[in-house]
Amino acid sequence: MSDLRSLRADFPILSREVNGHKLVYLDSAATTQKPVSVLDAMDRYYRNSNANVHRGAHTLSNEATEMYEGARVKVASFIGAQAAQTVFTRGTTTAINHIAYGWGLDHLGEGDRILVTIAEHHANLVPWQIIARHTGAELVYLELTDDYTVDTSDLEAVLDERVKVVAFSGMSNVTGALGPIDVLGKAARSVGALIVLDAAQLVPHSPVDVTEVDVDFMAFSAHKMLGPTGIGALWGKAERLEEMEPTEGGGEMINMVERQTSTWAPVPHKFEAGTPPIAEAVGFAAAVDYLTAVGMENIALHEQELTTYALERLSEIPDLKVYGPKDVTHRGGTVSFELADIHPHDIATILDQDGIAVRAGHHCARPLMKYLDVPATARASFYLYNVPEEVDLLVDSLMNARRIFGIA
Amino acid sequence: MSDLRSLRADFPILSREVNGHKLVYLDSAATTQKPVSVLDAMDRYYRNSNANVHRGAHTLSNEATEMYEGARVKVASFIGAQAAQTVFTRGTTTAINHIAYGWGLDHLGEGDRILVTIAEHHANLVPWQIIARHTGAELVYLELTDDYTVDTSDLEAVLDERVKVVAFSGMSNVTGALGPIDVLGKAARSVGALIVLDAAQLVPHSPVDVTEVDVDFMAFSAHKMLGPTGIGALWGKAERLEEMEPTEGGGEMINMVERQTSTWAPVPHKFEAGTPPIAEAVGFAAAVDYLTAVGMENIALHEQELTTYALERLSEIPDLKVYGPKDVTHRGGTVSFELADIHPHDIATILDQDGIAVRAGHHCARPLMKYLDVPATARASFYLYNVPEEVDLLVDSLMNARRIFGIA
Amino acid sequence: MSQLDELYREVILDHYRNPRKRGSLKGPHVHAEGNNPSCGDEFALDVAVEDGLIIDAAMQGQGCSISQASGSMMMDAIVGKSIDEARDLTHKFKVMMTIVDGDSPVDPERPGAVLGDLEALQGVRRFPVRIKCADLAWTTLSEALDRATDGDR
Amino acid sequence: MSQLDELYREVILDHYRNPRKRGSLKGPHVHAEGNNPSCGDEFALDVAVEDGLIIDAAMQGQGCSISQASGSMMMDAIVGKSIDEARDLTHKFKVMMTIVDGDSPVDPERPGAVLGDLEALQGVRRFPVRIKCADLAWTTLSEALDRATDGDR
Ligand SMILES: Cc1ncc(COP(=O)(O)O)c(C=O)c1O
Ligand SMILES: Cc1ncc(COP(=O)(O)O)c(C=O)c1O
Repeated sequence: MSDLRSLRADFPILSREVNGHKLVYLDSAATTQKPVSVLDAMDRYYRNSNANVHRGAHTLSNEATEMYEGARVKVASFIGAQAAQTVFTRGTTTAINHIAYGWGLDHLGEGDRILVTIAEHHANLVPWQIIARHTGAELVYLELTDDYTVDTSDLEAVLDERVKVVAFSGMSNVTGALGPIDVLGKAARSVGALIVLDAAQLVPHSPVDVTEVDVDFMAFSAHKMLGPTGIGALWGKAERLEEMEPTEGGGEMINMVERQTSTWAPVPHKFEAGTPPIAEAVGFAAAVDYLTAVGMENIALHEQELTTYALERLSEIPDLKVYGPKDVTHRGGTVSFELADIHPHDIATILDQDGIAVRAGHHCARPLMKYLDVPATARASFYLYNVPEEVDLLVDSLMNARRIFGIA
Repeated sequence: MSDLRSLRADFPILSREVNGHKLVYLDSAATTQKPVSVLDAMDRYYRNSNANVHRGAHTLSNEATEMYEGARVKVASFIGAQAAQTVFTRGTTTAINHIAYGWGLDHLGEGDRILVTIAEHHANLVPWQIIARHTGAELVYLELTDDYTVDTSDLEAVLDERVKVVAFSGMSNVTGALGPIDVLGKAARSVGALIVLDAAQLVPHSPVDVTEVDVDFMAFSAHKMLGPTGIGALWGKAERLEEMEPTEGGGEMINMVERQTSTWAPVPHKFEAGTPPIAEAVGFAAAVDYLTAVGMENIALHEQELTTYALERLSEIPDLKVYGPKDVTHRGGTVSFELADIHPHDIATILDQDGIAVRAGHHCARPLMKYLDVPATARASFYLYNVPEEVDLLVDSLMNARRIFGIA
Repeated sequence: MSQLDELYREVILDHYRNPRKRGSLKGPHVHAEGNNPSCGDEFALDVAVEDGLIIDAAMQGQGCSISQASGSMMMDAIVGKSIDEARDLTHKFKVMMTIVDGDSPVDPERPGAVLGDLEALQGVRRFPVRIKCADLAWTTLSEALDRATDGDR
Repeated sequence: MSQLDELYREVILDHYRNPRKRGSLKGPHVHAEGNNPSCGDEFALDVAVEDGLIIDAAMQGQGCSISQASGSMMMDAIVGKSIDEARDLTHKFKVMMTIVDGDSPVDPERPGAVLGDLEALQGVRRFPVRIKCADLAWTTLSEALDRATDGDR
């Protein structure tokens, strides 16, 4: 098994105890832990260079601006993009709202369709619902195959000129299934639709290059890839960003302000009104440095091996059902499951007593829960700092849950 | 002079050197420096309790949620408010955009008027311009008296039932003038208009209690009050927040999500889509703890004394003109000026060589620059960590600027 | 007993697996719904009230053992009680769960005397995030009772 | 000489205070505008072109000593030059200011030989945030020249 074990020392939280046990953190799909290098980068920024950006002729302001814009270059090149097409946002949610409001409001109308999948996170559904309500467009859903991947077999049936946007996630935060980027991309292009990729769970876990995937917009969050809260990125094709309206007005995003009207700064600043998350950008850059040093290929391999092991071990537990692809080449390291009649919330409580952090709930994907006909699922999700022993502890604790619920 | 001098030791950046001189940081109106306690609070959060909030049944997630919601209670009570009416936003700019889009789009129409002042920051102008364009409303401006305070003498002339919003800042980030909260508040109430207070420069510098000022909405930023970047707050009256639409869709802000439509969570979560700035909230709370411990009354007094001294010393420099009230009871510690024919940008460069950080430019207030008929101003702004010797250094450096520009 | 065994007592698992009065009412009744969006628990109930007396009740919804057991025990406890008694019980329950302040209604000398089976839910207090699970049914009940007495005010 | 005295040379302050060719052109000309929103510098110019030759130019706008002096010196330098020569000069200037890559056009043996007075702006390179001030006039000029030759393409 590819061994990233030594990296664990870089994550201070991993040595903390929870309920008398060493923390087993299996909730990285919700948010990831941070290496010391990310925390130090932000701390150093605040202790040495903190100032507002873009506005000043003094040394600190210049340093802060260079660090902020330097972070943009780093985050951009991490996804093979140009800095000029990379916008810092508060996170994936804000990025997708930018697209929906900034592009969708002006380009969608009565009878238009937004094609999504039933596996989308609320962040990639609710903004489209709001825009649909404003414009008279409607959402059309693709559902899932028996193996929990997006079912594109009846794509023909829903694909026509009315489809103006195809919005889907690169990896489901519930099933772990990878999104059919190629198939949906080609389909979208064939009817001239815009392609929006929710990459919140994709970019953190595998190499992504925007010059290799054919999408118009891509969104992701720093906090899901070792970076701080409060920042994420929106990447878009130059033409798309040009035709998009800003969704916030204020300082820094303007070119000229008159009493009644204003003109906008060039992309990307057009979309960054007000004081941006500066320290957060610095932390974000440190996170992509860390990931780059480890190597995204290595991370992907590590997670694939760990997931293979986890699926194998979980299959030993009676009455346990995994909601996600069995084929590890179709999925990432996020494993949702149910265990007998034990409610996921109860599972999470029992595991937590052993120091194991998993999530229980609808994972901001209620339409998927309804589709799967489950009230909720329990979810274990892995990242580069997880090791096979933690899978073993998870399995032991699940067996204990069976005992507590009196299941033989 | 009230002595907060010993607090300087809490701000690591103040011992750094810039161009061979000890840093003299006079740019707190742009962003403030951070005490160790704020940096430590965020670091501790990331090292011990980092998790996503509201979503989990595990210990870390519970700790993170309590810290995040606990931060809301602290920030709320800092302004005399209830947590339930206090929304975390990315900053003042985002907060005002929330109001403009979330309230304004639905409540403004053709012929309606938005009353602002010529001294507003772009953050309190551009969002209203955008909403005006969408709704057919228009902006109406109040101008300034000879002493640079808002001229309310011809308020009668512009005040009628067409005025639906009165939006103004509690303290100008250019002139330092305090906003006429009472006068404009009463005027707004007399025609049933909504009152929006841009408190980005007010809340950091003096005690503010929302039960004592009669406004509907108030916005401010953490980074201008010793807190981190990436977070700010929107406070609103309960009824106003209820009638406001969310401006971002996503996780956490929903009650129920169906395929085509959704319903929203109660305020304040309705306005907090997606993963919020969690560590930033923790840092924000530590900042208000720090400010509370020092005492806002003491801070206000300290700044008033320092400003009195600064205005006195600056008046000794020939050809120096201050753009702001002479009466220190009408102003805060932000001092804009011009010096002979030396462009503000050149002043900032010359001062920076002496380690003195001031800002030069239009300070995101271009309509004001045009009104004052200046291309830009230089601006020195004070906070609790500044001391009179720094004013002396500023004066010396300005004298040097005269020499360099060959002014006798 | 471990904290977990304390939480998942026999009687709680029994109510979870065999909830009392699941279904809906046919005759005249009021209906109320509640949910915890963060964990996905959903709860709904029908309450039939006659002359200030709860003559029947039925619950629907889905959720964790705590929310279901709490709802099921509540069903058992309220049918036959007056609205005022049900409100008093709700208050006592919330005090026991430390959701509202007050003197503990539980008498350590006479376990079960005041709140009956419901006292088995005390173990939840050690798991603060689960308290809202136990509370869901009761908050929904309060809404239903408010609705039932709306005409009276 | 201190870095500051190096930056604010006599000749720069002279151009700042007595800008050459301020105003606007009456006859046929192209016009272009540029600004640096972050510092408030605004620059605009008129350029009269005849047969590929810049026969006259005038500048408007306001800004710091560096942006104004750079514009004023540029005015002096371009009038009488062909469009190609002006473009070449722009390139050389941007190389000198390290805005674009290239071999330094400045000959230390013969100061002023290539770029004349403009070489006085070299001191700006030590002040990276000010480079965009020096550049504003030239970027605006490029736009004007593109416009002037638009018909040719
Ligand atoms: C008066 C005023 N309003 C609004 C803002 C915008 O604040 P932020 O950039 O933190 O969103 C500022 C600060 O730049 C300000 O000084
Ligand atoms: C697939 C997916 N999309 C979007 C989001 C929203 O990201 P954020 O909460 O950082 O805005 C998440 C994470 O919660 C996610 O997993």
